[in-house]
Amino acid sequence: MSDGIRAGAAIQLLSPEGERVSNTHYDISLGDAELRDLYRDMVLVRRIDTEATALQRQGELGLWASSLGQEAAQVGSARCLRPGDFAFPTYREHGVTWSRGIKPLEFLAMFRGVTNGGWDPIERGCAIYTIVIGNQALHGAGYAMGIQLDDSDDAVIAYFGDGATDEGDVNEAFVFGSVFNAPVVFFCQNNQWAISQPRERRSRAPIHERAAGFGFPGVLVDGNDILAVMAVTREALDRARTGGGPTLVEAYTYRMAAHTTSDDPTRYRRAEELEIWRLRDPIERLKVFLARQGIADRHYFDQIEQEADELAVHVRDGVRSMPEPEATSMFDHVYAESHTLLEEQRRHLHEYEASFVPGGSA
Amino acid sequence: MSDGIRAGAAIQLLSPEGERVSNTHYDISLGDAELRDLYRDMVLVRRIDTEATALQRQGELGLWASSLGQEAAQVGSARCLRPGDFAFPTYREHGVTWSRGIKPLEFLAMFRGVTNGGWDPIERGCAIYTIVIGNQALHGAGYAMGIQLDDSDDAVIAYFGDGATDEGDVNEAFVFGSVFNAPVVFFCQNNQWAISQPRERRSRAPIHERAAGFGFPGVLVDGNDILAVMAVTREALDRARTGGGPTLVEAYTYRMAAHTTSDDPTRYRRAEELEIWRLRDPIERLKVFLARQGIADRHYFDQIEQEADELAVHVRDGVRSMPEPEATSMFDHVYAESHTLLEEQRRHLHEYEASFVPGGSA
Amino acid sequence: MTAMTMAKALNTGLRRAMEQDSKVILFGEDIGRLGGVFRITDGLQKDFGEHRVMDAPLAESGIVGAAVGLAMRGYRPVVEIQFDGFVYPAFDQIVSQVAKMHRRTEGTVRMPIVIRIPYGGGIGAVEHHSESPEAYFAHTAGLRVLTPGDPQAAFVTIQQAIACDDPVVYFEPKRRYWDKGDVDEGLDARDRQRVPDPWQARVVKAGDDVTVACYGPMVRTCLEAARASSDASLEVIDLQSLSPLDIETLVASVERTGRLVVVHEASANVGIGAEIAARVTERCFYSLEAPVLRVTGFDIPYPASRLEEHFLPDLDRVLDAVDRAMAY
Amino acid sequence: MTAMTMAKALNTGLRRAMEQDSKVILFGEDIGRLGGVFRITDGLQKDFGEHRVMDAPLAESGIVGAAVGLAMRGYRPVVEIQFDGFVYPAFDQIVSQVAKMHRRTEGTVRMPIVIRIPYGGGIGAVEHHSESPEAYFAHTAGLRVLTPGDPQAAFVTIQQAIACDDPVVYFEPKRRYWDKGDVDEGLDARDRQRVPDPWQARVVKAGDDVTVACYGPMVRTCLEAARASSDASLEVIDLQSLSPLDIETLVASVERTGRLVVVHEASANVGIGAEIAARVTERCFYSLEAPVLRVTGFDIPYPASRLEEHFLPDLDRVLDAVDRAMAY
Ligand SMILES: Cc1ncc(C[n+]2csc(CCOP(=O)(O)OP(=O)(O)O)c2C)c(N)n1
Ligand SMILES: Cc1ncc(C[n+]2csc(CCOP(=O)(O)OP(=O)(O)O)c2C)c(N)n1
Ligand SMILES: [Mg+2]
Ligand SMILES: [Mg+2]
Repeated sequence: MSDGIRAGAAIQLLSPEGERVSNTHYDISLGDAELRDLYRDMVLVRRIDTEATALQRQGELGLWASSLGQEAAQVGSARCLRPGDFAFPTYREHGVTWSRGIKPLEFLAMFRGVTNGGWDPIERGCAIYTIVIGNQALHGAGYAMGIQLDDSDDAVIAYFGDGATDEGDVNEAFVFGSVFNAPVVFFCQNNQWAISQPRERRSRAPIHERAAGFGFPGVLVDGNDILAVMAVTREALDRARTGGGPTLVEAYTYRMAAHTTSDDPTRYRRAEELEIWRLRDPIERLKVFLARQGIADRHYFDQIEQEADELAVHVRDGVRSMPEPEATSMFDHVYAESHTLLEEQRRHLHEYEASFVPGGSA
Repeated sequence: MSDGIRAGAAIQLLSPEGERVSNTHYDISLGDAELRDLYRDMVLVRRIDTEATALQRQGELGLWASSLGQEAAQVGSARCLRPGDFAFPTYREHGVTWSRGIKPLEFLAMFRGVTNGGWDPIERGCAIYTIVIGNQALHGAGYAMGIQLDDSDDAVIAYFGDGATDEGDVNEAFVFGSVFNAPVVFFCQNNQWAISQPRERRSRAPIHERAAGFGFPGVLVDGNDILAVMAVTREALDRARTGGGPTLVEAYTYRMAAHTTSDDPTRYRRAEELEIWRLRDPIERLKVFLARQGIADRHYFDQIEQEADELAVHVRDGVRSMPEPEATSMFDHVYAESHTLLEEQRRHLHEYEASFVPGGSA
Repeated sequence: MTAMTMAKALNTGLRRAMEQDSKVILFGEDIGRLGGVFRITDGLQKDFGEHRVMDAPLAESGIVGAAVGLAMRGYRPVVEIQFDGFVYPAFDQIVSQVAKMHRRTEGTVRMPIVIRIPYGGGIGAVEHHSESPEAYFAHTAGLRVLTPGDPQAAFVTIQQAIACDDPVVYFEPKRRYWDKGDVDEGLDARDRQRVPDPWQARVVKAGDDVTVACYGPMVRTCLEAARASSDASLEVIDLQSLSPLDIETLVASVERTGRLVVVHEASANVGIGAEIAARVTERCFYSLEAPVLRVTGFDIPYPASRLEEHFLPDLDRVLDAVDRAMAY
Repeated sequence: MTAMTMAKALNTGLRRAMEQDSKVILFGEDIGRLGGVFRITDGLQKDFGEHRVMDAPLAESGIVGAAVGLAMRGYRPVVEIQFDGFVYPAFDQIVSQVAKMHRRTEGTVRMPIVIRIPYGGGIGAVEHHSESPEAYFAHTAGLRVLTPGDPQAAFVTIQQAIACDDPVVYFEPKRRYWDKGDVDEGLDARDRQRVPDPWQARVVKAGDDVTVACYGPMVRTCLEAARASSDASLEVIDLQSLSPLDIETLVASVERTGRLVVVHEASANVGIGAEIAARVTERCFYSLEAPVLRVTGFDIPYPASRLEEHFLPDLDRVLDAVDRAMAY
């Protein structure tokens, strides 16, 4: 399989060197403030990621799935969402949750192991992280069907990785999206790896070409180019809102870190690969562009660095001081209305644990 | 969605009027004996089908899934198999099992309810009927991977319907076939209906176009044209044998009967549809061709009719006199090596039932 | 009171639920124009439209996964799985998402999804059309499992299942679809005063010697056994809710009778009967005169249909177990 | 005897099986160069080649479905499911095909497939990585279910599972992967004279007062409890085979002790413990001094990792149940 970027097949509006590229079909024009804001978001998300990786090493988090290198794909796509839209992330979409207004400590809570959720999806327009590969693609298709039933022009974006395209659920999501012409954007971050499996081990066609066989358009975009990601996502969302049905976006990007903090990529990939992708870094690319165009200066970048430093402190302290959940809280919300047998178990655990506390009830 | 046949997109070598059509890419040349034989197979398979439908009405079969109208697709494709190849049928592929040398009473046994199988798949190169939609597509991909491991030039054909293309399993089979470049032909009989769901309710692209997105070729063939089916299947099998990987064949055909004998198609489809497809009948088409070309004459056709009559009698009598299985046989082969708890249940059932027989052991 | 089949009672119950709540939508294979292979949704698409009664693609994981999304959007999807043996492709979505979503999201996302499954044997069907997979779902925390024992229960509990904010796997005893019974159509399923709690077992026949616990298709069988039993007086309890189990009602009965026979079509091994035996024995250790006995399908795949009468518990096998319990 | 971890014992057992039978192939996600996320297949692709140790696409139904086809072609696929919570997408293929194929084909097609699943909690993992789904498989006729209690058992039973002509779901207690134990590498797993029957439970510690039945990760916990127990002498039995269950060994023990406590991480409701309670009570009705008690995970979805110590049975909860059993 050819490298989508080198082959020039991917939509690009910003070259790796930070130069504005023109595209006959896709374009985007953003104000200076918004451009700076995109930069800020990516820097802050990366800093959270760095901090979370460190916190995991220190034993403060059970696990961390790094978004390093995928900031443009995540922040760029999620930026295109309106408040009424809904995002379905995997476990790696920290740039998405951040962009949906979910606080770092909220999305770090699961990785610390104090909850399996962390925020109210309905209120935030963003599902909790989904770990079972592909499940959320179907939730996205179904949610989009609900939007249709409501006669609303909201839209859905469902995220998944290159590896996930193997799963039945993702393909069934394509079927449901297609059959119901549902307002859903399937956003695949092809970060070249599914744990140890390189993209060559996927099926032999480029991922975005999968869409045509299900009857809707697929687009390949340079996932490290935030402008292109926004242009492509926005068009796909517009199509969804206006009855045009689903789109599959393949954002060609790279997982610069290990799969998770439990992973050891030296066992399966060469360091040189990383070097190539460093030159395509999504943040550096926008930074050079902003600087060249005079949209942001040294002072601005320093200011963002400082904000990131402060955020890192906030994350570090916040994670460390996250309240431990009460033991019996695990019985909460198993059902909307609990039942006798469960309440007996809750009571039993409570009394049992209290019996170890001096003076506790037996 | 356009009608694949009228659109002229489907490979055709024999027009509905029984005229030989030429195709730039596909062709086939068969001897007269083989052509007559194809006709014979189709007539006999149809007669078995008619008889089975009648037997079901008489209560001799629990259910019957008719292959009426799909004889060319089934007989034509299975004819291309070699003894070492392997076929994975659904519940409707009577023309396939017949062509693999499985006796009518063997494949009727399941519908009578005396077994869930009926033949030895390994010996016959043909799996037993699979009812869970899509499951067998993966078995086909896996079997084909085994062929590769054996360094053999055998090949697999895996059958499924248009409806089945919705299932995760079928799409995962495409992934496995593609990733391993396995020698498997995915043979989809698009008979226009999945029970009550017309093909318009499937995903919005023609089925054979699904293949490209998985990285292998898809071909649309007139499924009621046995010559075209053979030409297309043979090429696909050859490609599989020679390291070319999978092919998806969409055989455009029509389910002329109800979904099964339990179904009432008048609730969801108009009778006129059937009229159109009667004009495309696969058997009549070949018959006209054989007669026009002087390959077979009235005498031959009469002889086949007579053979069919005799086969019908054989089927009728055979079904009626199929031995009832022993009650305790249901404990056989649950495991290759049975175990105590199960043998206790077998013994218990045996003794319990014997206790009802006068003079039986308690 | 109207005499109607269980199929009609379910159809009427679904209709009632759809009338009362516009968020209730039906989703499944062939449920629209065809009305489902058992006609349980007959006429509903015609009356409520294609938006409320949606034919689904042929993909069970997809159906349940989409239902999760629909529920998140505020709908109350009632999903039909065509036959028991076809629920397994949806198992992942059911176990990992439907069952856990409410807990995972700390109560912020509810899953008011009903998964309707015609189940059980006795209709002479081919493979995969006669299974009793309820144990898988009862073992899964976060799900509720209901199964009606007669048309009246079907009419009421299908509405209660739909009104429930928790996911309910609703098993319909398909061989009883055509059994008739009196249904009080005037009953408002929302009227908690007049309508029985769906999560409570029902004593469907009082008796003194042996308690017989059953559900779904076996309720009729056990009632017939009770009628046929001359030596012992049977108390028949229709569990109705398989998760949570109403152990109190069983305990109250067994404390009187001292004997319990559990009857179901599903295989014994690690089944509902095992759980009941374990719990009731723990609670009634000193009142049991005999161990809890199970009358169930054997621990084998459901057999070909010509053998099913040997596989399925029937009146005689129930009475045989009653005799054995009495003999202790 | 060599001291090795259970992970190494499994790796060595797999290697041995592959050396002895060229039809044995490994198939799973990331099992090749990476050696699996737990390194159980470490080095095997290097030594046996990409044809014998195949990295699979990310699709569990596909993996198991393809294994069915491979088995039909004469192979003995050993499939790795990456974590317990990811076996559910394969549930349909396992229940409808793997478990039933031999019966459906009347013994003509065998399914010598091993489905390896690291299972259970206690490692501080995120969601879906700590589940104990064994009851689903034990309830499924046609499958065998094994789980090793220590490195020696792991070394032998993984080979026996592979040699078995029936499909085996092989649960590996992941939190014991790094526990060391003595392994007799010289043992030939095919030597039926010297090697214990894998389907038989093992008395891992003899005792007189209370029988404690456990398996997998709980074996060590229960042995520790036995050591810590001052008031009562515990007999600890490692079930090892969860299907079929070796009831005889349990009965023999309970007839002596009169008391049984069953311990597992999985939820109680309709679990393995229920089946054991039901069967042992039926067999030992007159010898039981107390009802069979269960010490299990609660009937809730596996909690977030910071809560798992409260969810998982530990030494104290086992002893608490022992006390309760003794108090009857
Ligand atoms: C159903 C399922 N199978 C296996 C896993 C284990 N797993 C976690 S992430 C992963 C790879 C995912 O790759 P990809 O979809 O490319 O996403 P990425 O991690 O690269 O973002 C696997 C196999 C899982 N989470 N769910
Ligand atoms: C997993 C599963 N879901 C549902 C069914 C019920 N069912 C049997 S046949 C059928 C339609 C199949 O349509 P298609 O694939 O087009 O094959 P055809 O029957 O037309 O040959 C359905 C839904 C099934 N057998 N398996
Ligand atoms: Mg990836
Ligand atoms: Mg069809």
